Amino acid sequence: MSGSAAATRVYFREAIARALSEEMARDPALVLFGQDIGRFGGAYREFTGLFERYGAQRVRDTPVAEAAMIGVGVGAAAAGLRALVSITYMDFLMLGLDPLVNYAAKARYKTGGQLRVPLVVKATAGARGQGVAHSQCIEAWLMSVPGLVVVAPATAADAYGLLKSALRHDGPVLFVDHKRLYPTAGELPAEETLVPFGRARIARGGSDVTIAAHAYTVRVALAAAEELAREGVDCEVIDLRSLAPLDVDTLVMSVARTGALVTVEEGQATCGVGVEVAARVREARDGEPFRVARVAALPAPVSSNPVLEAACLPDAARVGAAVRALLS
Amino acid sequence: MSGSAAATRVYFREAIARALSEEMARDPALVLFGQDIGRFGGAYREFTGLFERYGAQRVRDTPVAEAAMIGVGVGAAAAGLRALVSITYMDFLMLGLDPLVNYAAKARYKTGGQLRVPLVVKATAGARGQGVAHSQCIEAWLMSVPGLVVVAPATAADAYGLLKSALRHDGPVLFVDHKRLYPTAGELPAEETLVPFGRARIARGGSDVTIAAHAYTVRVALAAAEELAREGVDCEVIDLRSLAPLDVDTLVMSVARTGALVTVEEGQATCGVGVEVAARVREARDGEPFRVARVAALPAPVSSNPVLEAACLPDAARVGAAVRALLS
Amino acid sequence: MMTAGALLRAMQRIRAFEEALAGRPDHGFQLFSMGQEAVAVGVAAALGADDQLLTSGRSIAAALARGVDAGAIMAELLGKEAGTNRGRGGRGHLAQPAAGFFGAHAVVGGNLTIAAGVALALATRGRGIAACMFGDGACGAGALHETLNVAAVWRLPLLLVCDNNGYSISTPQAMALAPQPLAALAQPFRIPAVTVDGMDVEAVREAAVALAARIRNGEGPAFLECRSARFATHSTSTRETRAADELAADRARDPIVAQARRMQARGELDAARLAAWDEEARVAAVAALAFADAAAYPASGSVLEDVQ
Amino acid sequence: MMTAGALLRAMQRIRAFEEALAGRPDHGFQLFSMGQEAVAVGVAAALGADDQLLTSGRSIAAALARGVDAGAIMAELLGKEAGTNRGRGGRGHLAQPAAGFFGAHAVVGGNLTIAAGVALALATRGRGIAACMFGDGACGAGALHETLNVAAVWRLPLLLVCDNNGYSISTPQAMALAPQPLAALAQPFRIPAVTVDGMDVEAVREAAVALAARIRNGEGPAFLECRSARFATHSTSTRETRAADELAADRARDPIVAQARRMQARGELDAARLAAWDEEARVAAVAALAFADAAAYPASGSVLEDVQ
Ligand SMILES: Cc1ncc(C[n+]2csc(CCOP(=O)(O)OP(=O)(O)O)c2C)c(N)n1
Ligand SMILES: Cc1ncc(C[n+]2csc(CCOP(=O)(O)OP(=O)(O)O)c2C)c(N)n1
Ligand SMILES: [Mg+2]
Ligand SMILES: [Mg+2]
Repeated sequence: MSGSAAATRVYFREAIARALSEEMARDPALVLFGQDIGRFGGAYREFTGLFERYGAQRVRDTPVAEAAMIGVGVGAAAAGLRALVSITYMDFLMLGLDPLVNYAAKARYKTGGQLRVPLVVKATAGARGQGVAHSQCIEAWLMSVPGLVVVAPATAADAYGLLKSALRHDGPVLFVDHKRLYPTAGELPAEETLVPFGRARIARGGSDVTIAAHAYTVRVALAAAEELAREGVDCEVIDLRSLAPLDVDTLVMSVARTGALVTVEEGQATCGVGVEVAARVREARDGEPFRVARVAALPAPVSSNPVLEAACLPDAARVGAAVRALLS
Repeated sequence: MSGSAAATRVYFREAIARALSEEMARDPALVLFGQDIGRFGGAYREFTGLFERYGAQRVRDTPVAEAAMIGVGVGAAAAGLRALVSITYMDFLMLGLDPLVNYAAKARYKTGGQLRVPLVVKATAGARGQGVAHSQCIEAWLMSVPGLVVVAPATAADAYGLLKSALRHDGPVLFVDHKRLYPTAGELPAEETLVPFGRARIARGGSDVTIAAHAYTVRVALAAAEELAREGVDCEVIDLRSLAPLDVDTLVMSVARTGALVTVEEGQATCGVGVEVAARVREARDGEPFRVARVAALPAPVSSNPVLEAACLPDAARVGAAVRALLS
Repeated sequence: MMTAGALLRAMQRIRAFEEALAGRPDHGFQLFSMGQEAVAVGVAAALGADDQLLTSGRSIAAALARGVDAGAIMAELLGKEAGTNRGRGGRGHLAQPAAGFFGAHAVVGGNLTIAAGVALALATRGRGIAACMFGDGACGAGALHETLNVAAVWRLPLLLVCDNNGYSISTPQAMALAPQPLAALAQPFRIPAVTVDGMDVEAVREAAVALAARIRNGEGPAFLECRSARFATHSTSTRETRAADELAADRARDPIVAQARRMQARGELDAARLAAWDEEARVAAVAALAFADAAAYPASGSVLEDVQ
Repeated sequence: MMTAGALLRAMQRIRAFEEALAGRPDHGFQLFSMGQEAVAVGVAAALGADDQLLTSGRSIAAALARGVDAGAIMAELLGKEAGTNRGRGGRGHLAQPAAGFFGAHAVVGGNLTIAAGVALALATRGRGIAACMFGDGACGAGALHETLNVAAVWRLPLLLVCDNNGYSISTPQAMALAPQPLAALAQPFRIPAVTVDGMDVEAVREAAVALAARIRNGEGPAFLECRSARFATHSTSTRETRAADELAADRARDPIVAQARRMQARGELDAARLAAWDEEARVAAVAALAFADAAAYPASGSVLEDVQ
């Protein structure tokens, strides 16, 4: 990926910190909540500098109380502020689903439009040697909740652009940032570039098969595409970016050309992102057939054990095998 | 559905109370936890008589604390008892997902087989005029969790047979009982009949289209089938009963005959039960095409408002329309 | 400062409203506040235009006490478009933030952390406090602990009001909750806490006013426990479990009768005036019901409005 | 009753074990207990064969103190099949229920309600108590409130031990938690609570023994707060945020040095014996590491074993 001359190369965490800082400057009503996001700067250093610049009133270190973190964020947002709540591990989003799903996602509807909840819940997903309770990807659960927007960037530019869109949206948004993306770097356009919801990104053009992925698995898909290219298989890799709403048009146009779709995700295949993506494409093509395969984590908890974690997660080899099997 | 002469006709709640009572007599280690399940007999009177027969030590009224209710049930089960935890509204299962998903579903795996969690979480799902926070169906979320069994009966006999199987299973089980089934009655075989996990039920034989449903929507599907029969459309209605594991064989055999599948559920279509069912059938038929449609709740919160609740939920008319559209 | 008469009349209006609604079982079940009017009225008397009130699902008394239009509430409870929430919320979710009634939420304990957030927003704006009413049942929920802690650490302008009617559906407080009194729950967090007779509207009003003053003064959150009694069943579709004599003893403590007697003893009220106020309340309730009955249901085609 | 020397040696073994592991950064991060050994050892000294101990993710000291085999623990931490959990749990999930160590759980506060359930199972069986160690950070979680309440209402044989090292990662206790001391959290539930110096192994042992006796006596749950200090960073991959002088002051309170000094002052220990015990502990740690290094990783093909 080569950006314009003016573009700057930044780490994923820097893209997030920059988006947060710029939006806090732009909107004095924006308040951040999270564990160790103050002086410490966040578990992934993605909050670096914000506490020093905006102070303890707007960059709030919280107790280890995910239900209250999200509930307070929801209440504050509904009452006139704008809130971002950082959940260090998506596994612990489970502790705060009641205020997010039972209140925030329904507040506008149940009050007949009287309330809006401009809230962003930033939840860090994925496995990186941290074990069964620090590795889960449950974004598919939230995709199914009416009233919620769900986005999951794979690049620094999209992290920046989608977080900005989320921080200007007037409803609740789940922003999924994958652990393994933090050490990655990417180009950020010199000029502020927001990324709209519901718009996928073609990460790699190709003609033989469409691979749909999101967050870290976009990199897995691209690695597989490189291998397959050497075998003469030309993969189109689509970075979904926005899971709810989904950009069905981009997927449909790609599958119209390739006739084959492989979905890749780090979460479970069952009732996952991929199966929904394939169904939306099928519904949009009303019945016109195409080949489909899904690649996801194996149906087991994700152990911190290096051997078992690797065995459980989707990797380029499994994606490659799925593509070969589909095209053979 | 006409049962054997010896069969008795019982209400759904009676089938549950009978299964509980018999299993408590059979296994002295079985303890029940729930809000108002003691003298009061449970919100749906499905615990009637158990407190009087088994006492306060084994039929435990709990505070309104879903996280502790499930956590205590999990710990008790892992330490040698067998527990059933009653969650009066599946919406509040969200408050107890951490102990259920992060501990119970992973305990056996993460301890290398040292611990087992013989726990049943009974969660009452579905809408019946109770509003946005008392109507949700989130069984699809739990279907995706490795280590969990998920069952959802549609009849009194299956409620009895599946609950008994769940109460003898050595791992965690989510037992979904739908509110609207409580006023219904059905036949219970005279002899104790357990229903195994992973076995669907053909609720109505047919040759033109396969309708897959679970819990209350089985009745919706059957009603639609009656209407369609008058139009000469012969529907096969499959009651999934067990969502995890899924009985793919029965579905595949049916679709092999009908060539068309309509899935019906009261939860959301996105990342729901139906989209997974269709994908499993497709994967089992490797690519051999068939027509598919899904019917589910509209993407909105379910209001207690009679007009809006009815507009949101799938009904026989919408199922019928989906079948007609698919076959036309 | 509301007069003794204003407090009484507010309670009479609530009672009459619920009695009118109770006569109409044709709209699904309802969650009545009968017997608990003094808590809602006493707390509302301590709140001003800049303040916000949040409640549990048992919210008719609180919404009326906060000044939300009776017709709009009745319409909401009957599922009409003219309701406070356009008929979308219904029983358990009444709301009118513009009137200072941020709203009810039917998840037990579910409004506690939300209220802390509302308090934070008000503190940031620099005006107003948030009050959150919840039942004894909510005191078993972890949300109360997390709310007490963040409210104390951040010194939020939050008045936590436990409307303790002694039961969570059929479960008596003592069977489900160890703390005695429930106000003791605030102590570890060094949050000032008071327990008052929730059947005495003036006692509730005085305690609420005093605690609200501290909160407005920047001293952080406060906790008010009001010992009340529910006269009706948990909901109109729930079976009664309490003994007749217990119910009779509760009804003998009727907060409306008590306030009327007190005023009469103080020579502030005569039988004729009392009867007139009763009639006024009854007429207002009938009017609210008529308004609601005349109003239209939402169009089924509007089911996808205001989702996102 | 463990002797003073036994307590000291248990702490020495833990310290040596962690130092040996610390020398090997090639296996991902670890959560060390250095500085907090006295809490684990003192609490374990109050537990018997019928009891079960549960902990937070910071669990090496507790597992060793409970008598779980050092080689099996080391193997688990290095992801080997010979580990307590067959290498599946790893850091944060050490467990050996058969040895009375029900296990660690890496969700902050996540083991509290589980421990209450374990206590209920033990009470039903009629033998043993459950003890649950958790950090100050867990005191902000609603799970503690719900656990305190059900444990009190059901009089569960549960010893809640707050290993208060003053920090949740970088967050000082006072910034996140209003209660002072944290033991005050037990008071509303009328649960006996004690706060002791967590750097004094004999003080922890005495308090734990006394509270455990009450629990065994059927008097219900108890709460023990131990004020400790973490010598290392939160995890081996977390940056340090504490000032050097604060850390120096903490290290000056080393529970192992303190216990050795106390025994020497009491004439129970001489330098030679102390050195011998140190060497013994070091040798045992090296042996554990050698065992773990020699052990095999699980086969990747076993990834779907023990799921259901
Ligand atoms: C989290 C949750 N669990 C269970 C319920 C079901 N429920 C509705 S009202 C109620 C009783 C609440 O009792 P209390 O808080 O004392 O309020 P009261 O009904 O006495 O006013 C329960 C358990 C719920 N609404 N929310
Ligand atoms: C529910 C939850 N939220 C956040 C985390 C991330 N986390 C891991 S350890 C830790 C600090 C816990 O502090 P404390 O309870 O005092 O234990 P200590 O690390 O000091 O031993 C946090 C926040 C977690 N594991 N679980
Ligand atoms: Mg109550
Ligand atoms: Mg700590």
